[in-house]
Amino acid sequence: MSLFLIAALPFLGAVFPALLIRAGRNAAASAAGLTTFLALMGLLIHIPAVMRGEIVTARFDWIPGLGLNANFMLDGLGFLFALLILGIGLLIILYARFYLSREDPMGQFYTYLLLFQGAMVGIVLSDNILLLLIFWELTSLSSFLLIGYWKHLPEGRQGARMALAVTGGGGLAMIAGMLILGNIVGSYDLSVILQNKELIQASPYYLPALILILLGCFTKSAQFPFHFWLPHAMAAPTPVSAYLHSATMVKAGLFLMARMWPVLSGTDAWFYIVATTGLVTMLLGAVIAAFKDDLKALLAFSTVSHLGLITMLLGFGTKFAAVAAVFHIINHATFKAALFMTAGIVDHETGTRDIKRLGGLRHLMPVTFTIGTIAALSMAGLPPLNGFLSKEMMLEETVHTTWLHLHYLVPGLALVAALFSAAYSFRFVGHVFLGPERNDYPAHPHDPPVGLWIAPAFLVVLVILIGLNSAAIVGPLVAVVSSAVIGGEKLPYYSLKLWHGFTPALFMSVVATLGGLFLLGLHKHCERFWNTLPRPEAKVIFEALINHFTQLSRWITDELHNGVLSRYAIIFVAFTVGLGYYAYTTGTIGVETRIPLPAQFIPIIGWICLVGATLGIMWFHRNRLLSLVLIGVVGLIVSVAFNYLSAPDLALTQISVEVVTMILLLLSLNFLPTETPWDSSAARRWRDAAISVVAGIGSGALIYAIMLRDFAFPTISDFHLANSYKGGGGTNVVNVILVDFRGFDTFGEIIVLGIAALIIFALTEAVLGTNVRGYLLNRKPHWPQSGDSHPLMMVVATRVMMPIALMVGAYIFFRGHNQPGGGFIAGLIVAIAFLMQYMASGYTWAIERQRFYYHGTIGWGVLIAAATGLGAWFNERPFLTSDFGYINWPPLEEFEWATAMLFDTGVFLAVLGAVMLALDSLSRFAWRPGMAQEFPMDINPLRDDPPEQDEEKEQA
Amino acid sequence: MEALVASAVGILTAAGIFLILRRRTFPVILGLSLITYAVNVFLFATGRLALNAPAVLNKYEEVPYTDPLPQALVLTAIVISFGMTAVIVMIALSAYLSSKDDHIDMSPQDSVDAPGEDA
Amino acid sequence: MNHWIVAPIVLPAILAPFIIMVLRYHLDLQRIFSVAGVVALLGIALTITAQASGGDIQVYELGDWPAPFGIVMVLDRLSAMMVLLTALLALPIVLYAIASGWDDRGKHFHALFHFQLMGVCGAFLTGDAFNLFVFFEVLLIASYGLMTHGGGSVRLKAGVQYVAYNLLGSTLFLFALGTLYGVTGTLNMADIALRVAEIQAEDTALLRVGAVLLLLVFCIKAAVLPLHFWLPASYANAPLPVAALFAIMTKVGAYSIIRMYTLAFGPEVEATQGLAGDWLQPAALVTLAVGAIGILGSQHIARMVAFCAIASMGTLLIAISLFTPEASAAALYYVFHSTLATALMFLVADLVMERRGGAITPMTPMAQTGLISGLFFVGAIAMAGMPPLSGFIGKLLVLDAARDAPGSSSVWAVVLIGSFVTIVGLARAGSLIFWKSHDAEHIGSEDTADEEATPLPAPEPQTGLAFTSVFGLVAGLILLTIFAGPALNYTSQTAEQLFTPEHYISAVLGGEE
Amino acid sequence: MIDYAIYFAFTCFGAAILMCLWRIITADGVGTRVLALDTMVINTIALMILYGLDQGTEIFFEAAMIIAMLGFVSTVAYARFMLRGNIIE
Amino acid sequence: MTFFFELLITVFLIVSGIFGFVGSFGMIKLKDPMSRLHAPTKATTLGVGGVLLASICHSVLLEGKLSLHELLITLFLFLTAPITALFIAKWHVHRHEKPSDLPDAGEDELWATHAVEQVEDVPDHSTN
Amino acid sequence: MIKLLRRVFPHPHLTFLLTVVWVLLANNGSLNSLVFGLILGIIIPFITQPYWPDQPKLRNWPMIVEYLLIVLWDIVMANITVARIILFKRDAERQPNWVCIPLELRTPEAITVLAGTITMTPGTVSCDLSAQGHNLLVHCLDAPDPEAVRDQIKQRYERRLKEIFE
Ligand code: NA
Ligand code: NA
Repeated sequence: MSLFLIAALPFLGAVFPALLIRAGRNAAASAAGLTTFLALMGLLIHIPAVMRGEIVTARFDWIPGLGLNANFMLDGLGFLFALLILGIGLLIILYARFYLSREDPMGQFYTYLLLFQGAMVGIVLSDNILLLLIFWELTSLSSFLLIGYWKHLPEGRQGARMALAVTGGGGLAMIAGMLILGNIVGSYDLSVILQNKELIQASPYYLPALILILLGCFTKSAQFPFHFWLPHAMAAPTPVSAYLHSATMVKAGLFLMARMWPVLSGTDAWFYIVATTGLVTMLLGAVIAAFKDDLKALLAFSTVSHLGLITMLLGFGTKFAAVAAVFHIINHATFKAALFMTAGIVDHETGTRDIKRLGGLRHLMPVTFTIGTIAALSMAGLPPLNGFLSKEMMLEETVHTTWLHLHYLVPGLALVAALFSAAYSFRFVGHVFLGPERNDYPAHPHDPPVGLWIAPAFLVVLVILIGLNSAAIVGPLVAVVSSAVIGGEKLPYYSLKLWHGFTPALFMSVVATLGGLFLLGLHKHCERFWNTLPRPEAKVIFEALINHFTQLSRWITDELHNGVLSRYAIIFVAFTVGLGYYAYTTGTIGVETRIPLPAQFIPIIGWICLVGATLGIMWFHRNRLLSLVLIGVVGLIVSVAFNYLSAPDLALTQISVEVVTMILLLLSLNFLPTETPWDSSAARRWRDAAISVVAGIGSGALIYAIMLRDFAFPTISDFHLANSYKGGGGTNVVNVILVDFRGFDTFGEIIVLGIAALIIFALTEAVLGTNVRGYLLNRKPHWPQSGDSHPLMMVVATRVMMPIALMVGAYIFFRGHNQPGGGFIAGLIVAIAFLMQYMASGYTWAIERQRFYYHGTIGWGVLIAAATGLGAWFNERPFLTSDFGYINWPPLEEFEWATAMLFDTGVFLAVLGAVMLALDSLSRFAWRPGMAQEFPMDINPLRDDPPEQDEEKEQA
Repeated sequence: MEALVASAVGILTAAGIFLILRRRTFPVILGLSLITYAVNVFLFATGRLALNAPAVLNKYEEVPYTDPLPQALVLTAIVISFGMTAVIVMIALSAYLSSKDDHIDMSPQDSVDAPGEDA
Repeated sequence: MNHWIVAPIVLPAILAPFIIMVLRYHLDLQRIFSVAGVVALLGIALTITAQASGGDIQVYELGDWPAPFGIVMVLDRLSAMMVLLTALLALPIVLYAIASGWDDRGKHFHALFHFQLMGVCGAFLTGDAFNLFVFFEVLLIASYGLMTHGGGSVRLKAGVQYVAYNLLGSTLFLFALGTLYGVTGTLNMADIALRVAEIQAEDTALLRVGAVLLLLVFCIKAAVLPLHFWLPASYANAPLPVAALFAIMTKVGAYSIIRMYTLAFGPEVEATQGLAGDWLQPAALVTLAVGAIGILGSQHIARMVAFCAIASMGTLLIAISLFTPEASAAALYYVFHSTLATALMFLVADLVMERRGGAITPMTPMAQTGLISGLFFVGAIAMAGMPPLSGFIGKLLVLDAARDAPGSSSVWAVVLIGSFVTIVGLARAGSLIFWKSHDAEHIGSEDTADEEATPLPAPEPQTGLAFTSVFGLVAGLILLTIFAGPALNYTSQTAEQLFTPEHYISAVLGGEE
Repeated sequence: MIDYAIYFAFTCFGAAILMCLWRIITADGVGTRVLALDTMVINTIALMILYGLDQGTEIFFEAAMIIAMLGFVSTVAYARFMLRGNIIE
Repeated sequence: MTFFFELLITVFLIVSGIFGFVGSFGMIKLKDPMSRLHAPTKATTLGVGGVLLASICHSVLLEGKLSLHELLITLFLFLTAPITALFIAKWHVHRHEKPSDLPDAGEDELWATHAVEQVEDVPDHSTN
Repeated sequence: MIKLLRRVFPHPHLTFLLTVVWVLLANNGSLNSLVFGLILGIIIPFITQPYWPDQPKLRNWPMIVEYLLIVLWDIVMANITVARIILFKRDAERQPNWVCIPLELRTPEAITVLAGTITMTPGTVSCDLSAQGHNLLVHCLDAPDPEAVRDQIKQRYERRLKEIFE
């Protein structure tokens, strides 16, 4: 079966349980089991090849650009782990089917489990380290889900988050390490990397790469000081603990160290980091385990200890040690999984995992007792069980190991560790099964159904068989795996026999065993002593750390984004000015090439007014109405200045925009406070003033420098001047640019205006829909109102002014193409004309006589403009291509037509509609019932006492 | 002349920014309109200054023309900024009416669940 | 000439007014036409992408005026790709907005939506600097409307800040354009590039000022520190489907940086040396850091997702700031990922908030927890750049591209630590919102900082359409992962095209150099 | 001769405008300020026509006309605001 | 002949200048707000009017082309100035004059500005 | 026939005024501008018609001319007197004064013209109407004798306006 399929099957399988769970728990379980079984079979098919030492591969180019390819390979090492993962996985699936209770969502469980399984298989089969990284992080994620499976248990959630943080974090470090490794070698393919030991170990980046990768491994394999997450992961359902935290995931780190062994090991750095860490972990795990009362906690720390053992062996860097490591991996997997299941059974049957509440179960649960005992003794390292063999090899190797020229350090500590490991193994048997039977078990214990104990039983059988005749059963496997680990080099001499004669290792074993028994005897006293020792609770520290970091980042975030716009703006301005200055000073400024124009009398007057008004605004800005008046002055001066500087179109636009803006602001000011209170300190104001002045100097200096220099290249507007009449049919170049050369800008511009009006309308609707409406109806005016809100004179004047204003608007519109003016200005003028009417006779009176609807006007404006543009498509021209010509109707003189005028009509309508809709919406805020008046003016003597001849006129 | 224009731009910018740094919506809006004047004049002035040379073609005689392009750009800019001013005025007004408070600052906690309130 | 190029702009420009005028009172018709419009846009986008993928650059001269005198739209791989992304994003979001009923909580949602699309597409397609400004304004003002859609006091307050800050930005844009025009005398991007390359060495100061101001404008849009302050409050308080759409707005800034600083102010142009390189990368690193910290420090899901957006922009800009072809290729791949992922997270956040409010505190379970938590998990994986989704590939690409760059170690450190913090933060939020809810009655000892919050009344269960649209985004991410090879291939070609600007210039100016 | 007269008029209206500015800034009530603004507008119109006369150009006419036509709208708006608060009712 | 035309124009200009100046000067000099209101009418009438006449004469008499559009400005000013004045006056009446200060309004009893039922507890003019 | 004319020219005077305005705007007497102005002069009143419900009939055109001339003359004279007051008279000596002018005019247009005239002649500003519009409140810059002012206004202006409008 293709490796792709083997790796993919679990993922495919992950889909079924979720779907099939409706079909019942058995369906889900069997679906999961079946896919796993298939994958396992697919793996076993490759046995012959693997045993021949061949490497099965499958390659697929996924992201060649990155060097991340779906390349898989299967060698001895990969085979062993895949076997463990799939084999034990199968057992776990079976076990979990009976273990999980009715309330637990089993579909989810199997989905997560298979996801995890797939990820693990992916890790061990990857021939591409980037691909391996993907699976690596996937295991972190899926284990996060599995540990947190029992969502209702706080420990579950914490454990899950801790595991994710530690292992995921380690994974991130490993990403860096792998990338470095890949860059040293120039390829991310393992098979290539494994060929480049010299290159890698010679590289200056070897050490960082090593450390980063080991971080990944140590966190994953719960090596000191990252061992603390594993016990808390035990909050997961026992099948998960058995699977992830003894058999597979925690071995991923070991796998990777073994995988990388050929290229990374053999250096001092490797030895001192890996071996030391392993040694410490082994010792620490063993000691802690000996004093744990929770069965699963005991097993967890024993697992930590054994992982340390294997790590240490790999760390030694000798081939023999590597073989021992491989052998122990196999053995540990068998007895530890069995033990976990036993613990699960005990928990399941007695309702407790607390050793203090157990004991004397051997008669009640003989089967479980047998299984548990054998497995435990194997863990203790007693012959003739498989645990004994690999422990012997370990001890043997330690004897030949010197640590900083200390000959007795490593073996000594290893012996202590072995002693403690014997102790807790015996305790597992003695305090759970042996001893007097009790009558206070939470439940009535008895052996479980066969479905629960068959899996561990099978494993225990393995334990025994391997112990008795390892050479026959696992010999070839060990050989092929070991040679894979040591990089296909010649295997060292080793024998998997039980009896090697009286070696130091044998004496050490004996000492360890007896010492273990002795310790168990003194357990009470030791425990009392142990409890007096200060023990840092890793979980508490970790949680506190995370919480403090969370608090810190909350503080940073809220301090940084404290919602004070003025501070945001200051940072913005300061940053801009700073960078602008930097850019300026790092460049070179050319000489002035233009003679400034003389400053005449009138401009100086205007300048004084402008400056005076501006400073006035800064000074009086608290008086909002006054600052509006002053803004009016500024606007006036600016528009006149435009006119003075040969920009009549701008002047016209500025003036009309001015008026509308003013009305807009006054309309809103009617509802806002008319005074701005003092709410910033003098110091603040000075700081603001300073930064503002700097920015002002910046902008002024910039434009001054520009104005005194010529364009570095001829400007494109020469073309516009030259072609405005020929090509655009207009003599007002500005207008031709607006409606023709750059008509697309104008198109966007009217859309902006239209959107603005829409927003204002929408907001009005939204706000008036809320309780604001009531507030508006009851609010008092800022100050007493005068009588006569629609004075007679104003009304009459408007009656004359409005038609004239419309006339002027039309005039400005029609001449726009050739003279200053155009659709935009015309639109504003016409809008203001209607506005006059609003102000004179009131909103309601005027709106009743309104003959056009604003939304429609805007829409038509944009559509007409667009249609003008699209028209060009029909004679194979691009969007917005204009055309013009001349009409000659005697006796009239000829006059021009231009599609640009049509476009300008669109502009006109859009502007008119937008302005009206905006002001109209704002006016609606002031609406209150009874405001609708039937007469255009409040006072009309003609109406009150009409002279006779006017009677009928009044009626009409 | 150039000095007058440049200094005017500078002063308008300064005043505008000063007002934008106030803590109520209305002065900020005033500041925005001031700085809008500033940038419009700035943009206009990048066409360099010229007197009595409007870019209206004269069919009869050869006369100098000012650079029309910046004028067109400024026209567009004026229109757009008018729309923008209208919108911010409206939003500020709505915000004031909805919360009876015209501070422009908001506390980080303002965001908590506020979006839920309208539906 | 090829009218397809301008179609992505003209279509919404006509559809939106039509909706306003004709369908103003018929929400159902509005929805139908709106969706149809987006689908059509998607079709157009696919067409032009197909045309552009060949590698030849097409130019559309509006008003039949030759560049640089008129305005041109330019279709190259980059612009096509961005338009496609816009359309791809718009479809699920508009569907979600309809399904969740958000479009009915205020007036003119669909019109504004299409105007926004018009602005975005225009910004991507235009070849004229000032026209770029105009489209920026179009998309901005549309965003103002969408952001305040539905009203609500806090949202409006945030809206004021958002608008005010961006108006400052627009002003700066004009200062920049004015300076550039005042020096070079042109507005056409290609022409600017041509002239910048030829400018005399002794007169570069003003040009540099213009260039850097322009860069700053784009950095505002791209939410680069310290110009990002507009983002958190406004995204967190906007209607979340709208915030999802805004995922593309920050990309407009990123796009503009890539465009202008490869075309005109590229790495090898003497006149503008060191304007982007010197500070953009540190700023991007800080952006990522602040984003990650914000994710961990947020107490509200919407705000947290807003910081996700900032963090992803940080990552993106790190890649951009390297200004090498492979880095840009990575960046462009990441653009796709981060846009879809951010949108996904915002939609999930909306699903959550509609049911139990946004506070990241335990509450009693809400409707459809399982499904939503699953989606959150997927989105979180994508956001944190965890495998197997495209985020991880994007992250690898960025790290890989940064390897021989100066300061690569800091880049790696920040990116990796950043994702670590992100993972922790998202895991924390997720377990509090989805898991903790199972025992809200007996809150455990952990997270003492989180005070209990009262659950909102569970709303009517969402229509399938809402979830369908969210799944659409998930599917997008998955496809982006599976077809990472082809995608990266395309972006690499795009980057290649970007770093040989001669073709662009000659295509626009008719090979007159 | 005309030139001197024009310069004389320039001076007068220039001074007038400055006085208006002075009034706007120093006046005690908004009413007077609005009045001063209005007067300033009128003087400005005069100045624009004058300048057009001086330079012999027409480009000031439209602006002057529009100012004359619309200038009063904002003045009325201010006054209505002071009188009624609501300028469109 | 031209001399007389030029003289005429000059006179117009000088007159306009003087009245334009006096108009604004009045605003500085006169103390009470109501009196200040009288000032701008001069600037409006003879001030601007003089300039416009000068401009018209200049184009008609000297350049010999019929250009009367300055009349429009006059028209607009004459249409609008009274309205401006009225409103500002109303404002003064509203703010500074009590009905008792004003002459009796005959059978109508009140002047329009005062003819309004006062809303209670409205803050008095807070600003200015 | 009359009805038809009314239909076409809802505001004959206005149409005339607008045409003139257009010609002035175009600033040339060409046929084009005349025709165009006329067209607009006919169209625009249609739009604005509803805003000007009941327009007065104007009678007695010679009187209108006479009135205009008188007003112009008064403006010039008043300007001079007021200029003298502002420049040379000390505030103490000046006697500002309110004057109430009882109106015989009823037509709003007529009242407006009267008030406008009063305002545009320096020295007097029309400030307010009485509650039912039967009196006009006028402020005088310097009026030792209010009655004189009132009589002058009624004699010179109101009488003529009454003949013109009513
Ligand atoms: Na124009
Ligand atoms: Na008067």
